[in-house]
Amino acid sequence: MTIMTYANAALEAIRQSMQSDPTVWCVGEDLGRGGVFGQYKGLREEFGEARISDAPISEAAIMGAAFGAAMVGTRPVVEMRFADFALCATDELVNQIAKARFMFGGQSRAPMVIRKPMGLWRSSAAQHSQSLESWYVHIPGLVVLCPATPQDNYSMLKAAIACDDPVVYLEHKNIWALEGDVDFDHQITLGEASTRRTGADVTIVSWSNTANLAVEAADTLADKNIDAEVIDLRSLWPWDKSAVLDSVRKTGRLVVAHESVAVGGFGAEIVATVAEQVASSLKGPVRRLGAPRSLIAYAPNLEDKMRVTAEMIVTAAQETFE
Amino acid sequence: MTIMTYANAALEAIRQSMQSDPTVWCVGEDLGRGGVFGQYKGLREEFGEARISDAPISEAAIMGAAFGAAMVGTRPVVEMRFADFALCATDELVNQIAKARFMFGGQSRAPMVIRKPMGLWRSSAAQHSQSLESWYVHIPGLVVLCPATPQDNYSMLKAAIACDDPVVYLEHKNIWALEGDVDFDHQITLGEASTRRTGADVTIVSWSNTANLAVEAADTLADKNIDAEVIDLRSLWPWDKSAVLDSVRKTGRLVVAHESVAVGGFGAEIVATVAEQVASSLKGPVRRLGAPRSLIAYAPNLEDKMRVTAEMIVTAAQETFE
Amino acid sequence: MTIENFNTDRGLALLTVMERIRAFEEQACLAAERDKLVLGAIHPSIGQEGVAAGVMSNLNKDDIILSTHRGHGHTLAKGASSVAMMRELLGREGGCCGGKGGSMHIADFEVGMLGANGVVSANITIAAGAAHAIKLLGDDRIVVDIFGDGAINRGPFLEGLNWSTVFDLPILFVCEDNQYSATTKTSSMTGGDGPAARATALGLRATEVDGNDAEAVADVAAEICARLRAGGKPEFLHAVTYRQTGHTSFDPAAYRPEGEAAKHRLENDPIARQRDILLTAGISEQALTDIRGEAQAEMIEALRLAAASPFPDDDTVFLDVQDLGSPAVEAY
Amino acid sequence: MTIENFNTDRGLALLTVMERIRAFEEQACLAAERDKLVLGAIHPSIGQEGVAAGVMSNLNKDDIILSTHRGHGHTLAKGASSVAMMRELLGREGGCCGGKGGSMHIADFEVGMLGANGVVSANITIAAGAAHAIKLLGDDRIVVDIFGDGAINRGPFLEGLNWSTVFDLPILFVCEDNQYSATTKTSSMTGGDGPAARATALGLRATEVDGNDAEAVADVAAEICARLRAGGKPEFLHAVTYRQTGHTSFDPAAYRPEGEAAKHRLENDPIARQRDILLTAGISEQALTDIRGEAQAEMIEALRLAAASPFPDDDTVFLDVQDLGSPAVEAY
Ligand SMILES: Cc1ncc(C[n+]2csc(CCOP(=O)(O)OP(=O)(O)O)c2C)c(N)n1
Ligand SMILES: Cc1ncc(C[n+]2csc(CCOP(=O)(O)OP(=O)(O)O)c2C)c(N)n1
Ligand SMILES: [Mg+2]
Ligand SMILES: [Mg+2]
Repeated sequence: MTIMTYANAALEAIRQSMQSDPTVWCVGEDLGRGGVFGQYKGLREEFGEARISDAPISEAAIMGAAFGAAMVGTRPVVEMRFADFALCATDELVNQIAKARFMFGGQSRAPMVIRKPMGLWRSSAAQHSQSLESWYVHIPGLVVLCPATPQDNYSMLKAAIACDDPVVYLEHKNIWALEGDVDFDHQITLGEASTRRTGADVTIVSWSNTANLAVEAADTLADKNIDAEVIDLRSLWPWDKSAVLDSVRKTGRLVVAHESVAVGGFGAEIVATVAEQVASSLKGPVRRLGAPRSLIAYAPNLEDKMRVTAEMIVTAAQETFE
Repeated sequence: MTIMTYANAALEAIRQSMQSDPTVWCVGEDLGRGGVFGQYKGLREEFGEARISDAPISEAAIMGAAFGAAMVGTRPVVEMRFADFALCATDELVNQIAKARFMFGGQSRAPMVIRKPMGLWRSSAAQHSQSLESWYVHIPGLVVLCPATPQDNYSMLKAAIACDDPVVYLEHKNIWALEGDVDFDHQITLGEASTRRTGADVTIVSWSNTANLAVEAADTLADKNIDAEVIDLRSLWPWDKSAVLDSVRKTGRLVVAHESVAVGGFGAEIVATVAEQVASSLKGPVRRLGAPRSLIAYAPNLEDKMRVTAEMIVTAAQETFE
Repeated sequence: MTIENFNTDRGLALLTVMERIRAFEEQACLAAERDKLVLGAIHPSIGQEGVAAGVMSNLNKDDIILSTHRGHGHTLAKGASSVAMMRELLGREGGCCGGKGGSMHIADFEVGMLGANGVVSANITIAAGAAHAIKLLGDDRIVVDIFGDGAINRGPFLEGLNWSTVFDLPILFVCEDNQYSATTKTSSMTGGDGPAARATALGLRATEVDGNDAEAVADVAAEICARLRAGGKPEFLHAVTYRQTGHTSFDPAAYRPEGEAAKHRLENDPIARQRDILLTAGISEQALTDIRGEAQAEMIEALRLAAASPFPDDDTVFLDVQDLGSPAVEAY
Repeated sequence: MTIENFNTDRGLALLTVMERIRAFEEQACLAAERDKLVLGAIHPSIGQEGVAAGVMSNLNKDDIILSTHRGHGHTLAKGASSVAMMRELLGREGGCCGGKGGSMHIADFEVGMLGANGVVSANITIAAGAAHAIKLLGDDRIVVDIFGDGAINRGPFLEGLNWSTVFDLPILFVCEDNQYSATTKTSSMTGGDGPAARATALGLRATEVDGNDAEAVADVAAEICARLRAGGKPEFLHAVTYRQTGHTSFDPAAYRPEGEAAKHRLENDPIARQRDILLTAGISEQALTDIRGEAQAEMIEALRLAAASPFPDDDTVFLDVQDLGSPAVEAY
C-alpha cells in the first residue's frame, strides 16, 4: 500500500502492464516528453521510443492505426489528450473499432484502451471540457470506464489493458493530483460498482469526479441525520445494475449525479431502469443531477454554473424525502 | 393537398426554400445526379451547379465548409448520405458548429440543416444502419428532428431551413417511398409533438419510423379494447415534454419505443423525466423498447432481431396493465 | 507482339484469378438481380480485375491486405474460399463472417484479409496500424491496402500515408483508380495532379501503372514488394482502370458519357488483354476457354451451395459483440 | 544594407503592429503568471509576430481571417481592440466573446476575425467554407486562414485545401511554421517535404517565406492577395518562424536543444530585425523607442482595464446557446 496520485496510479498500471506484456505499447502526441498531463513521465526512458510512441497530430490515424495494430497482435494504449479531440476519430472508434469483431463474424478482436481525459478543468472552455460518456455507453462493442480514485485508476487501467474488448477509458482531468492509498495487489472485476459508503436512507449513484463529490455530500448528510449510500459505478458499460437496484430496494430513495449534460446523459438510463424495475420500492421522488443543456464557458463564474456540486447533491438527497 | 412520398415531400421543401431564399444551397456527394436516394432529383436543373453542389468524398470538409459558409451569410443544407458517415465529421458538428455561437459570445450563427438518413434499411449491415439521435440530443446547441411522415418531412424540413440554429435532420431511410397527403400550407412549430392518435388508456411515445409502427400497434390495441394515445415526438430537441407528461397524467401508462439501442437511448430520458415528474400518475409499470446492445448484422434474420416491431409495442402496452 | 522471357505460369495464373473474380461477380450479380438472394448492395469490380490479380500474385498467405466495399476481387485473389464468400453475400451460415458482414465487410483473417470497409478511406489508417504492429513485433510480413480514387479526398488518406512514412512501415498503398466515385467523375472533385502526386508529397515513392495490364501490375508490384521485404520504405501504386458496371449492381450508370463504358469493355478489358497476351505467347485458345469454363463452373457451384445454406442461427446476433456485459439487455 | 524604394510608412506600421502584439502578450503572460488573472491556457506567439503583421497588412477590414489557439497576434493585427481581447483573456464582461471563449476562442466578427480554434486544423475547412460563401454571394472579399506546422498532419488540411481548389475559392492558407507542435519537433512527425509540397500536390500555388522578415512576408502576401482579388486561384504560404516561448505561457520548453531559443531571440527576432531595417532606412532610434513605449502603455492600460472589469453576468450562461429549446432545463 502506497500513497499515490490519480495520475501516477495510472502510470504505474501502465508500467506494470508493459513490463509483463511486451505487446503493450502506448501511442499519442507528445508522449515522449511524458504526455500533456505527465501521465507517461519516465516511461520512454524505460521502454524506448517504439513502445512509448509519439504521434503526428492526427487523431484519426492514432485511433485507426492503433486499431490495425490491435488486430495484428499488439495491445495499444491510445492517448487522446483531451476527450474532446477524440471526436476527430469518431468514425474510427464507433464504425470501426466497436464493430469489427461482430462484423467480421468473430475473426478479430480489438484489445485496446483509449484514454480520454474528460471533464471540467479550470477555464478550459467549450472545446476542452466535455464529458461524453453517455455516447460511448450507447455504442455496442465498447466498454466504458470512469475511475474516480487513485486505487481505481490503478486497478481499472490494469484490467482494461488486460481486457480483450476495446475500452474507452475516461479519466477526469481535474483530479490528476488527487492522492490516495493504492494497493498494487487489489484487483477489480470490470463492471462491479464500488460502494463508497453504505447507508440506509438514500442511494446516491455517481461516477468519475462527481462520485467524490457524492462522498462529500454523504458526510454532510450524515450531519443532518441522513444515512446515504454512495455507489460509484466506475464502469458504465457494463454497469452494475444489481448494485443499484439492490440499494434502491433497501433505501427506497435515489439521487443520480453526474457532471455531463443531464439531457440524454447516462443518469437517464439509471433513473429509467429504476423506474422500470423497482418503482414500487420508491418512497420518494427520484432526483437526477447533471449540467444544464448549455455550453461550458471560459469565465470562471459561468463555468461554475455548469457544475454539479456536493451541496447540490445534498439538497437533492433531502428532496427525495419530500 | 397532394399525395407525395416522404422523399419527394422533402425535395419539395428544399425546392420551395431555394426559390424563396437565394442564400439556401445544398452540398453533398453525388447531389448533381440527384443524391444517393434521389432526394435532390431535378434540383440541379432548376438551380444550377453552384447551389446544388457536388462534393469530394470528404465529410469533414462538407460539414466544416458548410459551417464556414453558414457564418458568412448563406444557409447550407448538408447531405451526409448515411447518418453513419456523419461520424467522419463529428468534430466539425459537435466541437465547432454546435459551440460557435456561444463560444464567440453570440457573434455568429450557424443556420444550417444537416441531413443524415438513418436507420435500418435492407441488409445494410453495421456501418450503414445506425440511429444515433440520442447523441445529438445530448449536445447543447443542436436541434434534433426526426420526421416520420411525408407531411412532417415537408413542413419540418422547411422550418429547419428557416431556423437559425444548426439542425440535425434525421430522415429514416426505410420510408423514402412512404406516401401520404401533403399540405404545402401546413406549418409546424419545431418542438411540438404530433399526437398521431388520441387515446385514454396508455401513452405510446415514439419518433421516426417507429412512430408509424406505434400507430399500427395502436390499431391492433384498439381491437383488444385498449385505447392508446400515440405521441410522435418528431422533434427530440426541443422535445415536447408537456405533451408527454399531460398524456401520461391522463392515461397513467407509458410505453416508449425507438429503433436505436435501448441502453443510453433517448427513451431513457423520457422515462426518467416521467419518473421524476409524474410518477404518482402512473398506474402500471413503464415499458421502454429499443434495440438490444448488439450490432446490426447483414443476414436478414439477424437484422430482424434488432428491430422493434408493432407487435412488440402491442405486447409492451399490454404489459403496462400488469 | 513478341514476348521475351514471358513467364507462362504466371500469365496463366493471372488469367485464372481474373476469370474467377469475373465469374464470381457475375454470379453474385445474378444472385442479386435475378434471384433476389443478395439483399444488401454489392459493388462489382468487373473490369478492374487486373489490379487484384497483379498485386496479390506477389503476396504470401500471411501477408496482410485490407480493401474496400469493392473488395471481392482482392479477397478472392488473396485466397479466400469462393463458397464462403458467396455464402457471406447471401448472409448465410458458413459465410466468411458468419453472415454478419455481407459484401461490404467481407474478410478472411485466415488468408490475411483483414476486411473490406463500408467507410471510404477508413482502412488506410487501419492498414498503417497493421504494418505498425508488424514492425513492433519484428515480423517480416508486409501489408497492402487497396482503396479507390475517391478515397484520396478524405483525411485518413493524408493521416495514414503520413503515419506510414513517419514510422517507416512495410506497407504498399494501392489506389485502384476506376475513375468514378459512385456517380461522380472523380477528377472533377480532386485538386492537383492526383493520387501519386499526393503520395509523393507525403514522402512515399509512387509508381503509376496501367491497372488493366495484369502483367504490368504484377511486375511493378513484384519490385515494390521485394523492396518492402528488404526493409524498404512505404510505397504507393496508382493503378488506373475502369469500372465497367454501375457503382452497385443495380446502378445503370447513365451518368457516364455515351460509349465510354462500351469502349473500355471492347478495347480495355483486363481479361481480354491478358488472353491476347497468352495467345501471343503461344497458349491455345482451348486452354483459355477451359480456364474460363472452370472459373464459371466453380462460381455457379458456389452460388448453388450458398443458396442451399441456412441462415445463421438467430442466437448469433448476440455472439461476438464483446466479452464484457450482456448485449441482450432487456431492451425489448 | 541599402534599401531601395523602401516604404517607410509600411515599415513603421509593421513594426507598430509587432510591438503591439509583443506588448499584448507580455502583459497577458504577466496577467497569467504574476497576477493569476488568466485562468485558462494562453499560447503566446512571441517571436512569430512577423507573420501576423506581414499578412494582415494586406487585408481590408471586411476580409476574413481564421486562426488558431495561438491567435492573439493575428486578431490584433486584423484590428481587434486590445482591451476587448484582454478582457476576454481574463474572462470578463466586455471581452470580445463576452468572456465565454477565452484566449483559445478569441474572435471579433466586426473586424472579420471569425475565430481562433481550440482544435488543431479544424479552421481549415471552415475557412474554405467562408470563401465558398463569398463566391456564392458574388462578394469580392478574400479569406486568410492561418494555422501551425502541426496542423498539416490532420485530415482537414487535405480536405480543406482540396475543397478550395475544386471550388476555386478566394483563399490564402498560411502555415505559420514555428517548428514545434507542443513539445514535439514537428519535422519528426511529418513525412515528405513539408507544407508547401503538400499544398502543391493538392493544386495550390505555394510560396515559402522567412516569416521573421515582416517586410518579406508583407511583400509576398501583397502579391498573393492581389492575385486573389483579381479572381485568382487559392494559394498557400509557408512562413517559417520560431516559437521563442514554451507551448503555453507555463511551459518551460526544456525539451528544446540548448541554446536554440536563445539564438533565435538574439539573431532572429522579427521585431529586432524590423528595427534594424528601419534604422538602416534612416528612422531614428527615438522613433522606434516611442513606438515600443506606446505599445507597452496601451497594453498595460488594457490589462488594467480588463482587471477592473466585472465577470460576466451569471445569466449569460444561458444566452446564445440556441434559439429553440431552453438550455436551462431542470438539470439541477
Ligand atoms: C466516408 C464515406 N463517404 C461516403 C460513402 C458512400 N460511398 C460509398 S462508395 C463511394 C464511392 C467511392 O469511390 P472510390 O473511392 O473511387 O471507390 P470505388 O467505388 O470507385 O471503388 C461513396 C461515395 C462512404 N461509404 N463512406
Ligand atoms: C485535434 C487536436 N489535437 C491535439 C490538440 C492539442 N494541441 C494543442 S496545440 C498543439 C500543437 C499544435 O502545433 P502547431 O499546429 O504547430 O501550432 P503551434 O502550437 O505551434 O502554433 C496540440 C497538439 C488539439 N488542440 N487539437
Ligand atoms: Mg473509384
Ligand atoms: Mg507549430
